[in-house]
Amino acid sequence: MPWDRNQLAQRAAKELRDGFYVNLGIGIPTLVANYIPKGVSITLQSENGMLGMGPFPYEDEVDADLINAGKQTITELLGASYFSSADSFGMIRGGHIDLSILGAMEVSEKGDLANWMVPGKMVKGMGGAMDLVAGVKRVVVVMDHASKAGEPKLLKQCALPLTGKAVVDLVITNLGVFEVKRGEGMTLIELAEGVTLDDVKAQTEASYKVALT
Amino acid sequence: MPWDRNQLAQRAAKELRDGFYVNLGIGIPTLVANYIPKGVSITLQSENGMLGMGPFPYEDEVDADLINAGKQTITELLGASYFSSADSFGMIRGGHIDLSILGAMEVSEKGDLANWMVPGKMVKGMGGAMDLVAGVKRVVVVMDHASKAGEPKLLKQCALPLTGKAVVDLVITNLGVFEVKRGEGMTLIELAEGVTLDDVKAQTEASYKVALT
Amino acid sequence: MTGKIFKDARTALDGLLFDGMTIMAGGFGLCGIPENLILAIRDSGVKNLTVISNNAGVDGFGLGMLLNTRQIKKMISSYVGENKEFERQYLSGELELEFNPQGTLAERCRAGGAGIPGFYTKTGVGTVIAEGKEHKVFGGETYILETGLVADLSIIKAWKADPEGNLIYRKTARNFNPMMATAGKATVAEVEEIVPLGRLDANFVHTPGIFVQRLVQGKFEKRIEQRTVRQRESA
Amino acid sequence: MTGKIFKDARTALDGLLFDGMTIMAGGFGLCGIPENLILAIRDSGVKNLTVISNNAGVDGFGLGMLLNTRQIKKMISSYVGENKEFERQYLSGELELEFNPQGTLAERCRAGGAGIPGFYTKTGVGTVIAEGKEHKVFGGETYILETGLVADLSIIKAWKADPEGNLIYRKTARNFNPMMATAGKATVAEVEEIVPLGRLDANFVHTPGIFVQRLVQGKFEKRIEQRTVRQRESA
Repeated sequence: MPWDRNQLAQRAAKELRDGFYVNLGIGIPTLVANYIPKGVSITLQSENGMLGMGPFPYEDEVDADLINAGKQTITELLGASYFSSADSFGMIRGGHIDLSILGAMEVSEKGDLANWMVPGKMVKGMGGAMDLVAGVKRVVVVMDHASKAGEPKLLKQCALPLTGKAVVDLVITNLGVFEVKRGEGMTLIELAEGVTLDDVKAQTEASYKVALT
Repeated sequence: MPWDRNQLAQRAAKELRDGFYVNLGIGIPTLVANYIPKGVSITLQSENGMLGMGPFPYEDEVDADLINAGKQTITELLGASYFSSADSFGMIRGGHIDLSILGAMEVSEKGDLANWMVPGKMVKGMGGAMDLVAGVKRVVVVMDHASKAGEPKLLKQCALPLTGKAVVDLVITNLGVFEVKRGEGMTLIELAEGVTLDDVKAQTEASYKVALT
Repeated sequence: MTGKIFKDARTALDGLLFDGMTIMAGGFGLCGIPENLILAIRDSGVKNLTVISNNAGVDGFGLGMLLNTRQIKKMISSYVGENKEFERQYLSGELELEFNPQGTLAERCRAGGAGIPGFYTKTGVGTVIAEGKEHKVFGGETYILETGLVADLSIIKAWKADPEGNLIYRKTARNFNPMMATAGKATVAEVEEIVPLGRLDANFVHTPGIFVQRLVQGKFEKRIEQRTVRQRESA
Repeated sequence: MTGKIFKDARTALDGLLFDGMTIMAGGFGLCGIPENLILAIRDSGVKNLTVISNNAGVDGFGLGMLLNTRQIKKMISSYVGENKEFERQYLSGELELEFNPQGTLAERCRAGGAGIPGFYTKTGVGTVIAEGKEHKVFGGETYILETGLVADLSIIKAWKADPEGNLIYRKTARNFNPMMATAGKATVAEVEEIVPLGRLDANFVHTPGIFVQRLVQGKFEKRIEQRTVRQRESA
């Protein structure tokens, strides 16, 4: 059975290490915070200018001055700090964030990532995505293996405009997990329970090695 | 009579305007703070990271964490603020300081300034001088007209290594005041009481126009 | 000293507005935006504006109000997804749009205020953002040149100010406000409270008063875009 | 979470020192310098250091101690006027020295920590500082390219910390410490007091804990270079 949204998030949570500073994208990546492994303590960054982001507030805690990068109301944890967006992206660009988990439309076998625009459709903007993939130490993509129309999203080359070139380190899809190493390409290292190598092959355009662990 | 140190400072103080943010160099420029005209309120910047610098402390107010760019103990005034040296020089480089008053070894007729090193002698470093002359809106030099050996310090071209090229707007010497305009050169606009045009001419190498006001 | 405090947003902008000017506006989404100054700009009727702001407000609030009145000619932003009128004007060619990655936009404002006309970043290398920009290799990695931004006017929102113009911000309402405060030829700040001189701790001022030419105390709606809450477990 | 707090300066540096390394040291003059970490570096005997610091301490205090023991091979500084031993070693060719204008040095550290490998400045144009550097014209003015700096280790001094490594500085003891905190591959901070989690106001943290890997509480001499005082008028 392919992984569902929560299982994807749970698998992504295994990439967290104790003491990590982490930036989570919108959608499934946000769910990762629900599956932080025991004994692992992480600090969440919100790129609009905060470290130590907590869960959504209770109704009586809502504060218009306290939102995340998705413009959602949030809370602060003990030990939090606030800073300007320039300082926040200095932190990101300077390689101080350990891990970024984000969604994607397409990923190429070389680790190129496309997740910000579809030509012909209204473009909303890249927000902080280009900065995150260029600056964060390790970039993990969480996405469906194929589009709703059944088209592969792991490609030889991205068709959509890129968010970043050779920036992805790991791709977690509902079928399995792929490692991407610079200059070496993609390797399938894990399958979702009940998913076969043939299932993956049928829905993947990218070349990849197989080295299941 | 040529101006003495205090008269020089007093003349320089006439360059202050109400609301100005000002950086004062070490030596005579520091004395300028004693002659702020009535009705004029200025804010002093110390480039190590402070706005709103006050006078030297009383003995029981001395604070090792509160010094100026000359490493002297100082005090803070109401409305002061502290910031990092990066932010401080952002302020300077970004043209937010209205006026810098500093000393010089040599000034050229084009407004070049030399005040940081003498070849062959131990070089102590330029500190913040190059940033100040490059970034501050208006640069006023206060210096003796000639060296102790009687050599002119207002030159056609500086012999010493430059602190900045075409950066000086006004030179106040013990003999008088010279305006420097980009592309137009130097103009003598004021004489110290009792000093004659010939006195100035005898001690000046730079070409200058005369337009006494 | 000439006072920095003005009685309302309209008078605080007096003499600073002209057609075709460039305005930086602080805020992220609707968080920490200069609500009152935006309103006053709308009422002034000034037009052909280039507005530098991370977002463009929502329909009918924040910068969205200046879109409704067609006062904005061009936006420099990182994300404009929350605004239907924006979309309409952009798709019909009425509105110019320049996208900057969010961190690049933040740094461009910071650079402009700090006298840095250009800096290199790896953000956007290999993407459309890099097209036409100078590329340079440092330590084996490729970077692109981005330029500093300055504006004729910066309008920003802070929490508290003192009469010198020293500002402090609150929580994530800080966002783009501090850098934009430094990058305006004139900077006007609106705040929730002006406190007496000496009430702000000099050690914890976020924006020194040197960057703020004018100051106004305002009333704020503080609209929330995405009110997300959780339920208390029943006892 | 693995704790950041170490019991003394020596253990806080354990495993971080090696011959030939580059160290950034915060402080301006003797104000806001990491006294205890400098002592521990002296005692470690590590040598051939490149030290990036605005000044070089005085004879026998601050970085001056590492000059006495000849542990420093090269200094990158803006002003070194207060140190006779420095002068002697420099004039005899034992010590390399690279002068940077103070604001350029500060910005190079900030850039290094923020992932900016190069930036343009007008500081030093037309002087020896510009020799050999790339020149570029922006808006009719000439600027020179300066590069970002990073260090193997940054040692900094703050006033208070919490266990997450969040730091606040006091008055002008802030100086170079915040940027250097961001530019070290490892950053060790010494502070006057470590307060319990939650005691620092998140809104007024100067250096977020992400930049600080290790933390130590120290005792400080806080020597004053120029004690300048005025006399109270008699009553």
